[in-house]
Amino acid sequence: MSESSFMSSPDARGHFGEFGGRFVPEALMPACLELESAFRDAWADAAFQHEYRTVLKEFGGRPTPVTPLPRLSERLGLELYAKREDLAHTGSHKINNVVGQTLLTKRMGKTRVIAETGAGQHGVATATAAARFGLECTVYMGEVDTKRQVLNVFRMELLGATVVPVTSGSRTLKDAVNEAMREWVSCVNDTHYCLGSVMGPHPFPWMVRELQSIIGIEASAQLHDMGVGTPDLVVACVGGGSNAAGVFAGFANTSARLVGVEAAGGSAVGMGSPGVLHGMKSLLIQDEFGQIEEAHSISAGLDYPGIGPEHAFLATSGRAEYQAIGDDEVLGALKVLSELEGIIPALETAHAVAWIMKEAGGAIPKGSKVLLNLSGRGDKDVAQVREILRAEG
Amino acid sequence: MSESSFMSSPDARGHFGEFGGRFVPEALMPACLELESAFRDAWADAAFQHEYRTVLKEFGGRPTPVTPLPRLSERLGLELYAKREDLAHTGSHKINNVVGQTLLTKRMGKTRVIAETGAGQHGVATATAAARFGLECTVYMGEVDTKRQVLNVFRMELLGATVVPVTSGSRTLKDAVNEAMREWVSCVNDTHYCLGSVMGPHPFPWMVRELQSIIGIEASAQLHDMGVGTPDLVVACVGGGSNAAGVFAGFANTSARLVGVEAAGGSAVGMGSPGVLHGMKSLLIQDEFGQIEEAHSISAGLDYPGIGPEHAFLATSGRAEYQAIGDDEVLGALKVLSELEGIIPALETAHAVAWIMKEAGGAIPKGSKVLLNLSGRGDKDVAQVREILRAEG
Amino acid sequence: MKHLEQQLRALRSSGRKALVPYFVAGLTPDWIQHVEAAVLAGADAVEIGVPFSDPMIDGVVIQEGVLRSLEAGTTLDSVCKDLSSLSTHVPLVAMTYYNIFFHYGLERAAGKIAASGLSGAIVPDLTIEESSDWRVACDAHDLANVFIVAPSSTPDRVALLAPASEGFCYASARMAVTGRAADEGDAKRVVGEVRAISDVPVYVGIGIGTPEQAREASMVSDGVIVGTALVQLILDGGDVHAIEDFIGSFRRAIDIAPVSA
Amino acid sequence: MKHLEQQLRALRSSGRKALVPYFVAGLTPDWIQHVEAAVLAGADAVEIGVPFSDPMIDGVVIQEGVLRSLEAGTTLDSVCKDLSSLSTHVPLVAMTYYNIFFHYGLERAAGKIAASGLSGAIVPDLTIEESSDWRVACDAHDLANVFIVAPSSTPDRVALLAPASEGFCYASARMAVTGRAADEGDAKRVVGEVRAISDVPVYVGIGIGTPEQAREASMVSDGVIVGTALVQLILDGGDVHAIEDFIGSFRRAIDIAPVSA
Ligand SMILES: Cc1ncc(COP(=O)(O)O)c(C=O)c1O
Ligand SMILES: Cc1ncc(COP(=O)(O)O)c(C=O)c1O
Repeated sequence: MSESSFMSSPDARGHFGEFGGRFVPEALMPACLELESAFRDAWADAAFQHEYRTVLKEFGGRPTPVTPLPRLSERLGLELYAKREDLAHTGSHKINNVVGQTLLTKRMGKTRVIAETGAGQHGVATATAAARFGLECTVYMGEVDTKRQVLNVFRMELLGATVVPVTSGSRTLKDAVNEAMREWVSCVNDTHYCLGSVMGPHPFPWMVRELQSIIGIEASAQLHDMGVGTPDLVVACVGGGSNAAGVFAGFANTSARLVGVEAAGGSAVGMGSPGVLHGMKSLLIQDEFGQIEEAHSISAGLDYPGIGPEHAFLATSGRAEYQAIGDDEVLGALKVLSELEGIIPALETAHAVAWIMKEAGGAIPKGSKVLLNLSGRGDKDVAQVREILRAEG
Repeated sequence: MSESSFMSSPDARGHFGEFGGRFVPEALMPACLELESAFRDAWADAAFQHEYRTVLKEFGGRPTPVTPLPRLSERLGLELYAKREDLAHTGSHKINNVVGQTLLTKRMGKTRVIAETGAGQHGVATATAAARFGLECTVYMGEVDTKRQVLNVFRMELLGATVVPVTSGSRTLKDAVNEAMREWVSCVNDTHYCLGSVMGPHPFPWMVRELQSIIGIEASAQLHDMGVGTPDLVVACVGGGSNAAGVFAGFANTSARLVGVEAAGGSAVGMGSPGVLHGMKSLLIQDEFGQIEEAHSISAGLDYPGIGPEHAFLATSGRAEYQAIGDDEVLGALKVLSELEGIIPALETAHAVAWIMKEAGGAIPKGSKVLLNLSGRGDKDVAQVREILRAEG
Repeated sequence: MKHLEQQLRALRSSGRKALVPYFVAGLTPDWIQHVEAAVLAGADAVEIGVPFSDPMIDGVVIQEGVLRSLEAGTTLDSVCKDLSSLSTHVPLVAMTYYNIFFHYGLERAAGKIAASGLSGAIVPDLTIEESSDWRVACDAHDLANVFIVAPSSTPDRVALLAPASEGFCYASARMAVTGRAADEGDAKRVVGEVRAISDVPVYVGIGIGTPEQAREASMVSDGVIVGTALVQLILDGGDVHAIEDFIGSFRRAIDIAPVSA
Repeated sequence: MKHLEQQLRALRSSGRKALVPYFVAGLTPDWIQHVEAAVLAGADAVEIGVPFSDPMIDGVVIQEGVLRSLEAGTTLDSVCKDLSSLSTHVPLVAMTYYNIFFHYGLERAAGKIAASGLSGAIVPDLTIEESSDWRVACDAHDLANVFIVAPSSTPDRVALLAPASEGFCYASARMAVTGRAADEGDAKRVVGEVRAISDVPVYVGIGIGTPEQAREASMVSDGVIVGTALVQLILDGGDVHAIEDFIGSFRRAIDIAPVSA
């Protein structure tokens, strides 16, 4: 990969610098190769591109707007804009990815998708796209999460999906990925594994980034139309890193500073080291023996001990920075955005808001033009936030 | 009003045929008159129109798409399209109205809004727009509803609004309107009453319809762009009637049949008679003595014993038809739309879906082009639906 | 000029300030005795509130009274029937929301209440703009239609309302729904605005809860309307004696007021 | 040719089918005795599973074993230390996920396990495409790197994997993670594809849970790998005697198999 052109394609084996690649059981290699070639083919096919964009427009609600945030801007002394993925169908950027992958599933002649989910956002999105295209759908979800997110389980069921509680390991997202991979081995013929972020074996990190890059491509054009031009800073929260990759993709080759905000308890860049998990080489939170540690975050969507390999590359190459925000800073940011701008963000997104609030006038010079990727809406989180605030009295 | 041009302006005193007008305490008359002239003025002002449209675009997520519904179409033998108000900010068409009214509030130099709410959708929307424009906001909500809709109360509070539980009468929506009117009397100088549907005294029914007509105007243009042309049928659910009025407005002077679907337990057209309530003359559900009866519906948003006066006029003049759907038909429709199209509709909206499902091939001839106004998303309802389905076993 | 107005003008000419209590009809089985007690204690006219399910301009106390009365089965017909047992020399004025009359049929309702001895009506949610049909019905039965003027009424509205109000003109003391209030409100200004345009008697209502408040309001007007405080007394179980005492105290308070302000 | 492969080719030449049990290292404090018991009962080589937190290709039984071992504090170092007390004539092959070696340092890990008496390694999530660094490290320490061929492997992949696999080639009997299975799977086809390309010994694993299954698999291959059923036995509290009995029953079953299929 040429260092002067960030976020172009990875190498032939899916490497972003030293990260990425494919670390999967041989049983899955043919499926990964098939998927790679199917995606390469589809992505270069104008008809597929047209269908993908048409579905995202007519069904997914794209383009999502860029919203100026005048009141928060005034408070912080910045010029803030938000790319509104919260307004996309199902309430987050996740739909961009699943629409692409379900269309690809059909193109490959497969009739079923499986997916992992943490809080349920990617699961709901996958179930949604599967319903829309008449595919069978099974979602693996840590048993702990199925109990925490009863309503999202029910939403998936309403959408016709089967939700399988995963009882291995920590019974959370990490284990749901393991289980989905295991399951994929036994049904790879007719089933596509619809991975939810820019992670996993090649071609997933690249494919999901490409499917999410519509965020950044739209935002860049919208900011130009609004007369804002290139922002000084683009900020996104990072779980696996798909929304961040999507928005960064529109600005990687501009002068914009790119900042990904991780949860402090799941900060793979800040606390992690190189390792191999879930089919990829990347930065991971692991103990001194290479055992993967559980991530901990108030937001289920950032509760992942790794980060997509391209982010690991962007971090080590210096093109993007990654910052961490603790649980205690998140609720305040959620409240401020709600009260000042009338947008209740997802807890994940609130990490990015919190970092902007914290660094305004510091690491972010006064007057900077900042694009926040507002990755999702907070409706899914209000019950949890309410409980926390009540407990705090 | 000329019968050949439906859904133009009401007469000078706000009458749609024999319905509408102003039936309010004298104390509120000056405010109604001020509001009427302020709206008339603003609506004719290109700068206001521009701001209203810009906010709806950048903040509200407009235009919402028109989504073809291929799988449900196939099942029903129809050609179905959905106007996706569920994708608008806060999850329903309510945002169109509140953006307009809060902009008007500022234009009138007022600093505060009050609103009534049933399930909380209009309350959340009002709190949202108030936050966005830095207005104080108080929302009146029947005490029964505050208990049923704890999370919506919390959402409003997160947005900085004060929610006042109303303990008079049946402690539901009807009483919340009474209470908001009472409250308005005492703060009318600095406070605008942001009514949530095409009801109340003139200019509200007309103003809210105008603010919602963007739905129909967009949909008509979108259907033409998609090559569909004028639909044979336009269907919307009806509580007060704002989403129906909004979509009908785009088709009132075409050949399209217009159908509003009420909840059977709140069917003001089917079961009501002319009467005066909440500032308007319209069709109301009342007993033999003129006492207003409580409406009953599985969906809080249709739980209103009246209907907007313009709908009463459209019904009696024959330009639109109004049909009723019982609670028992609603859940099935919600499930079908979820499973076949990947869209979980609001319970309100599911009434319109249910009627289409019921009449496909009957009152709706096979092959008809049908536009469904998908007024809101079902996220707010999934807890309730889950409880009902569990109770049914 | 309607009969009611002739009576109330005569009252004013006599130098006496009008004391007009408000009752929720049907609130208790003996509500007719309550009315009689009030008259005995010095009421000059009585407002007969016909309960409506959605009393938009009433505060919590009257709402409660209305609700109880409705639960007891009160209807416009039952009120009229009850009134047939009332014999009194003071005028009675109906007070209810428009839907009660509209639903009954305007002409029919006007005839019915007139036949039951009522000589006027206050319909707080009937704006002058929407009132023509009702006023035709009133005219046919010599019913006086009372309009309310509010502190927010603009000069052009006062100029519409004051001349159109029959019997008396209801000057709302404040921007509030019925209920108690601590301050004096805008009574003086509102009354003044009405008087500048019309010589119809002007009574002050809304928030008159104590004899002292009544005295002050009567000093700037031709009479006072006492609602919430009285309904509260009855809700609290006050009997005819309590009502007599209550009305008596108001009577005394306004009688010692200087003749005019 | 690596030493492991020389040994296993010699075993094949002797006409004996290889029986290769899999142990989760550190699962019990006496796991080394378990290994010794298996060897005593007729194991020809032993897979030493070094536990990893995220055993992506393992079924519930081995997951459970791995988890217990990790909770007991097992590490690559502790495994190697334990192995120093094991004296056996049969070859030992490490089986773990790539991150364990990668995190330890590939060269350092290869040196460490070789020094602990292991002569081969199976890394199920290390694809041949990503394996070059690891194979360099293996070469430096005469460690045989075993590749797995799956039922889904395409001819071109078999052509890559079979020649590259050292010691033996692991033929996955089915498209599944480790665990018990009812059917015979694709063992015969997969083994045939490998044999068409390479004469490295081919062992069948994945789903070999009973002596009967082992017998059938051994009839079409050069040996069998028995994992889940054995781990289950140990999880259930099986002691050295039980392990001897278990391995003995597999030994007998494959020994009566016809010499070749
Ligand atoms: C709203 C939202 N934002 C962000 C994330 C984190 O995922 P990613 O980093 O892949 O964007 C999630 C995951 O569920 C999410 O729901
Ligand atoms: C989604 C949705 N649809 C419809 C309605 C009914 O209101 P209206 O008839 O004014 O559109 C509501 C009211 O809350 C609603 O939330």
